[in-house]
Amino acid sequence: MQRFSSTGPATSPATVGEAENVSKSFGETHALVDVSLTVQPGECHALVGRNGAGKSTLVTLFTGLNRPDRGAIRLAGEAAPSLADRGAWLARVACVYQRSMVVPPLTVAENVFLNRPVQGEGAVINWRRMRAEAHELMLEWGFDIDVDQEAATLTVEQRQIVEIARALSIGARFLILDEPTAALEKAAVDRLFERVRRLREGGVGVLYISHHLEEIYEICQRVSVLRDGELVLSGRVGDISQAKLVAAMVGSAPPRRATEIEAVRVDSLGGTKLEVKQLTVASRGGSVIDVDLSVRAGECVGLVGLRGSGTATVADAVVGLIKPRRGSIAIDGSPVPVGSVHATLRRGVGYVPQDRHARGFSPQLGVDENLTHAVLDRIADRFGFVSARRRTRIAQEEAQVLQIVARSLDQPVSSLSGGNQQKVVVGRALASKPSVLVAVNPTVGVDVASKEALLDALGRARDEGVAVLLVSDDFEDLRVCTRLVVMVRGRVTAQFDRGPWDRQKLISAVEGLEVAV
Amino acid sequence: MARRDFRFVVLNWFRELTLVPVIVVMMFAGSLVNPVFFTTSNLINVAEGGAALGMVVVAESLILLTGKFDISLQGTFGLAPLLGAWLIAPKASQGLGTEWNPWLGLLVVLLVGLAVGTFNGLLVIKANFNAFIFTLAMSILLTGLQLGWLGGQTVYNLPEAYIYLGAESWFGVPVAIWLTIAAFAAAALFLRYHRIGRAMYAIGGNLEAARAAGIQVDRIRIGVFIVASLLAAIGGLMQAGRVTAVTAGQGSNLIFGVFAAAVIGGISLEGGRGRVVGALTGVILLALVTNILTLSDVSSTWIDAVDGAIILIALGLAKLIGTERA
Amino acid sequence: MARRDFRFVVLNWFRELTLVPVIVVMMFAGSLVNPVFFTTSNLINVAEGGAALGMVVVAESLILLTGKFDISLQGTFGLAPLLGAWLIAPKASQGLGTEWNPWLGLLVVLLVGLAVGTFNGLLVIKANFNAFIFTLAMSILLTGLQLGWLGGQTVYNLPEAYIYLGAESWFGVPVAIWLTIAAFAAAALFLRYHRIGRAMYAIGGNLEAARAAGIQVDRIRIGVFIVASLLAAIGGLMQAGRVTAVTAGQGSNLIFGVFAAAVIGGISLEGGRGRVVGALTGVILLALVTNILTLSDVSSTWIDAVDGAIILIALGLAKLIGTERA
Amino acid sequence: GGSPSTGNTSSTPTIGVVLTYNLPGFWGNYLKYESQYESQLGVKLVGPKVANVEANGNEAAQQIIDVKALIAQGVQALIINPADSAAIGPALDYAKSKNIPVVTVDVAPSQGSVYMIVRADNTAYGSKSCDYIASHASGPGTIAMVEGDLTSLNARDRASGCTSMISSKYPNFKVKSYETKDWGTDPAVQNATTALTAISDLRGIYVHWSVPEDGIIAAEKQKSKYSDVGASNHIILVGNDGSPHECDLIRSKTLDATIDQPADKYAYYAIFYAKEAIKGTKYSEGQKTDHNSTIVNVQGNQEDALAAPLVTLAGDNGSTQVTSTDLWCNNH
Ligand SMILES: Nc1ncnc2c1ncn2[C@@H]1O[C@H](COP(=O)(O)OP(=O)(O)OP(=O)(O)O)[C@@H](O)[C@H]1O
Ligand SMILES: Nc1ncnc2c1ncn2[C@@H]1O[C@H](COP(=O)(O)OP(=O)(O)OP(=O)(O)O)[C@@H](O)[C@H]1O
Ligand SMILES: [Mg+2]
Ligand SMILES: [Mg+2]
Repeated sequence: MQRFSSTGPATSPATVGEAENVSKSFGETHALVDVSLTVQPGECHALVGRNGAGKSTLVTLFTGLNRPDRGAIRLAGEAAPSLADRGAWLARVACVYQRSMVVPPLTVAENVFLNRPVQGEGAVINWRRMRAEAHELMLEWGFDIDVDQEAATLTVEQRQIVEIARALSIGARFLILDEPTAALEKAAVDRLFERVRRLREGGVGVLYISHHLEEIYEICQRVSVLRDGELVLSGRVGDISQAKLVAAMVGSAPPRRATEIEAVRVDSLGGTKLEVKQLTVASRGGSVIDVDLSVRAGECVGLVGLRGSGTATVADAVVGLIKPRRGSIAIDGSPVPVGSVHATLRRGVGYVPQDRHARGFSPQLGVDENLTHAVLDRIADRFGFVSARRRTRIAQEEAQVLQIVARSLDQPVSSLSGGNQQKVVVGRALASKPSVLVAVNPTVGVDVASKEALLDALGRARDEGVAVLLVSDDFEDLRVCTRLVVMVRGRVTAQFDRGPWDRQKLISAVEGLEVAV
Repeated sequence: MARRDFRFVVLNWFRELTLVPVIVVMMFAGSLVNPVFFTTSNLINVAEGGAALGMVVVAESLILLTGKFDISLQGTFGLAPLLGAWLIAPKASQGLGTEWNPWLGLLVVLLVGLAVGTFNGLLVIKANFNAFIFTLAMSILLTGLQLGWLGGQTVYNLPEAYIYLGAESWFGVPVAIWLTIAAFAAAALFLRYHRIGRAMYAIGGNLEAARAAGIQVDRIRIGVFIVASLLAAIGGLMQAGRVTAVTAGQGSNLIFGVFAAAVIGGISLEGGRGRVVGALTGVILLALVTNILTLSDVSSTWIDAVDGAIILIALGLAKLIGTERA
Repeated sequence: MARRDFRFVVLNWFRELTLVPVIVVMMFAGSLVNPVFFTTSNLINVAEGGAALGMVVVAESLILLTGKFDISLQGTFGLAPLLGAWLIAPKASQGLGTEWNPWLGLLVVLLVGLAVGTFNGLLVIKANFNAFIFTLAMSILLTGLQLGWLGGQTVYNLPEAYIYLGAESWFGVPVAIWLTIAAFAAAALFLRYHRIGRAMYAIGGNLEAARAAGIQVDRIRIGVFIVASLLAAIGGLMQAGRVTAVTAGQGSNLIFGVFAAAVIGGISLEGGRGRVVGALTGVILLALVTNILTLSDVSSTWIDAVDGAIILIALGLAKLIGTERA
Repeated sequence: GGSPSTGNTSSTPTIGVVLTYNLPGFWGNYLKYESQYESQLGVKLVGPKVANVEANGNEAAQQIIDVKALIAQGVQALIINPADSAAIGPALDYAKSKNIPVVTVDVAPSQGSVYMIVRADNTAYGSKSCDYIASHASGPGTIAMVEGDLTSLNARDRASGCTSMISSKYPNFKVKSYETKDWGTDPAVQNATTALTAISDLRGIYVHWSVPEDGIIAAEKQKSKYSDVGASNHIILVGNDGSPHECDLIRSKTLDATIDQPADKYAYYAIFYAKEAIKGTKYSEGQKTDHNSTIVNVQGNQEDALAAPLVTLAGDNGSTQVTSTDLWCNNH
């Protein structure tokens, strides 16, 4: 590893950012173990790894939000400033964090120039100039966002753009983008890449984190792979095939990653369990227009689309979390009252929500309690008193089927690992022995073996005659499906009836490029 | 996998019962301060002093557990028994003169609790008013009504049935104490073993998760507001019975003690955490402190300051032992 | 751009000034109730009545904007001027007898504000105590000290320099009014145009984002606690000057009005939202209501109830117009 | 009735004291005198216990606890200032059941029985004060009454004393009353200021207690409505309590009058009667006392209705001159 003399002035420092043997633990979790990584000026360095691999943790070290337990961070060839000196960090490195760093009550202009008053005199803010400059920035980006608008009123994508605009306008030599494109549409992604290329040509070093591997091949020169907090692979993008990259990330032989997704074939289907007609929902997370959909017993319908395409909204509307503007939802042929989760779930629906932290569990309560939250009335006697015996039995059963790893059944879910938390959320839905299961990203953040277990559980439910509606942006999940429905911008645009499905075609459909029926 | 982790059980009890050592120390201090302290009659006195407060602490704890807040319980505590008393007391002792049957008066007390609780519940849960400021305004309104209704007068000469809860004893122990113990026990059992009790913890821990699990979160939360107001009304009745009168000032500033007892007893202001047994220790501690100050020679004007200091110390202690991110 | 600007400005002002139509209606009602209402001298009364409250409202608004909470401002409001007065007043009028120079007394007032603010700030921000329960306990302690210090006595016969703020006038308008207007104006300008003012909004709006953007969130939040306590101490001095005495009860229950004014004026209890000009309209509304009720023939015992009702209505209105998810 | 308990062999009787702070200034002075008379009258006082409002939300309930605690400690008599005249009933009943005699100060109980009530007639305070204002006013008009906490019997009595005096004796006068919560000084001053502005024929201000007087005077000065006592168009200001500071104000012609609410006599006679109760002395209705008062019957209890004269500079119309050594402000 190259080192620079601290005495000799680094006329053109060879790195904009450098991590040297850094380690970081949170309690017993070793988020980073002895990781070394450099970002050169003029390069885009990709950082990939599975969920929880430690990528964002490395970002917090590079941006001075955390201090490494061991090892050192260097910026622009110099030792990193002390954590308290935020100003020094900000001058050296700009970042789009994975977590939203938008301040909702402030305007777009202020968010762009957060804590960087467009200099009037001293600490006094020149509003006119700040607005004008923010407006100009937005124009440059080709986004018609009113800079005087409150950030609270922005869509998720617009917020992301605000954050990107903020990071890019700082003019630091080191830029970190942690999953910047997760909420972006294609056009916006292209514009982002265009900017990144230009910055790179201007000598800026970029650390780019994304789960979309194709993006990495598009704009990055080097790639590093983290697995369980360790750096397992690093090299030039051109030298590493996608298969090798995935292998490094997963750690074992690459999964059957053929060009095709295998699918289940089911010959005998039951009657229609879930029927959605002309569903129209307005939602910030992705509106839905005139969606028709039906799921029969024993069928698993995969609802596929980009983030914001409305797939998750359909799921939320089906279980009654959102009130649709129009349309009907029927279970077993009779309509369910809209907008009441309780009423819907009583009709035999199980639900795995998208975000486990937001809707999945009560963190302070035990595994057993969380597993039985959807069946409280079933494990209670006629006076409403809960039978501990029945609760334990159900919880034990689910814990076993889903291979939940916990010290005991009453361990608080907050202290489980992310993957096990996710299993609790799936278990909660399955515990109600539903006849219709609505699952959104059910395997998010779980390891390979656990993923198998979860998908097996879904598959078993399907085989037992449950009608499954599976919303997922992870193609691996789709192999338990019998049929796929693709949504683009809130509308159903394509259907794939029989597997195996061609990955390429599916991606094209999801991206809205061509319609293959 | 062990069904129940012994360590967890012990830890949990330990966290709920942070105050027990403090209470033991206070008891010891009490017996040093004055030999009278450890007499049955004084300890009953302590318990009786904490009884009405305890009812409202149970009420507030239920609301806190579901992640909400109700300041106006103190208003209900005053207004409900006042209206009931007004309808049954003779004109000479500030009643309306209708001299209703005392049982009707008791019904009125409960109805006031019901009405206020429903109103608060609907507006805080359904109309989504901020619980702090809304129930604060309600508290001002209810206390104002209590003052205005009788022009600041006290209603007295109340019939026996009406003051029964506060005035009578069973087996030498005042009914109010039995009733408060019963309320704590019922709340504890309900919260621990009833599906709605468990649902309340789920709601307080993560509202959206509870909703997504099909728990009727709004109905339960409104119900909790109603039950709490009813308990506050009953607490007010106990207090009225104890002094055999309803004063225009009954309940004012009560809520400070209520929050203090609940929070130092480990009920989290953020919802979902804590147990009523902890809240009970909070009530006991406050009642003990008051009693010991009474028995000691602390100059009377300093009592409030000592009280504030002790709450602060208890908060600090609770934080150290980690019951609460208080 | 220009058009957008205009819309933005109008919309924003509209949201902040929800209460203006209510105030206009109240003014109209006032002039119907009593022809005296619209005289300069009465309007000055209204303003003077709201001045000390207004200082504390500015203080609380600053804290609320950064997403915190301070109940003990009312304790500082009472205790700080009491200690100052005690050191300068002669023994005969309940002073200590040291008869310090009044300027030293004023310094003591500020020092008490500084001390309490620093203590609160450190414990709420650094030690992470829950702001509600911690400052509630502090409030009980400070009020208790205020009572205990002088055994409930009133300090009077205060020197002119000490009561200047509350007793003197400039151009026919009491100094207290000028000072409160100045405090509101300074806070408004600071919050809108100063880097730290904007940082306060960012902190209240998204603490993590503010931290990541290099804003020194802890330092600013502690600073805000200190400034707020200083403002409360000055408010207490104004009040003491007005009544030319410091009583043991000064400040008690003040905080209810403070929160009510701030919140109906659009300051969000969740932080990051609202402007002090809105809070000012809240103060004006409350002061007007008090004045009109006083001028009207509403029986005096009903005043509290009417007050509570009006706060509720204002809250409802603010919600309808959408200033606040109150 | 049984003979009073003399079980305590010690020669100094112990007496428990239970007070309120609903009027801090007055009770602060009371306390000072009480400790002064404690040795003078040869008793041992336990307490005072003061209702701790924060922890209880009801002073009356706290007083019951305090009474029980004091009796448990073996006091032979009790001095109580009831927080509420009705709600003190159970405490009195309890004391009676334990044969402990009670002297109440300042408040006559409406439930329960006591040995003696030491109190001045608050209704008379109100009627004397407003009588003074109306009879000394420059012409007919309005009297502004700044009321104390109306949840206290004393404030209500003072209010009704004033209004009934005016309505029965002075048809040309009106009373406009202003409520003040918790005896708050600032609202009192604010109300008086409003009255100064709003009432064009304002002849006088009657304020139920002494603390707001300075602020009211300051407000008058600020509104240029101030004049010395006796000047034409002078707005009469009458207060209550008779504190040393008030006597100074009267001497300096700033305050017209006040009621000498004798904190010293309250303290003295409370202890005195408590001692008499322990001794078992009996009083009868109509009996004249040695200090210019009569024992009267108030709702079945005996009351020593202490003289509470109006204090003025001139001492006219049956009022007491401010120089009188009978006044507590002069033997302070
Ligand atoms: N503040 C924290 N406290 C405790 N554990 C943490 C904290 N931050 C991260 N972790 C843990 O460190 C590990 C690495 O997390 P990190 O956020 O870096 O993953 P990531 O690679 O960014 O994943 P993703 O792709 O899902 O964003 C995880 O196990 C995570 O739970
Ligand atoms: N807050 C916590 N309190 C107690 N134990 C914890 C806490 N967070 C994590 N753990 C424990 O630390 C261990 C590692 O957790 P971590 O989240 O790093 O797992 P992981 O490797 O990311 O697993 P997964 O792939 O399931 O997400 C687990 O045993 C977990 O129970
Ligand atoms: Mg990450
Ligand atoms: Mg993990």
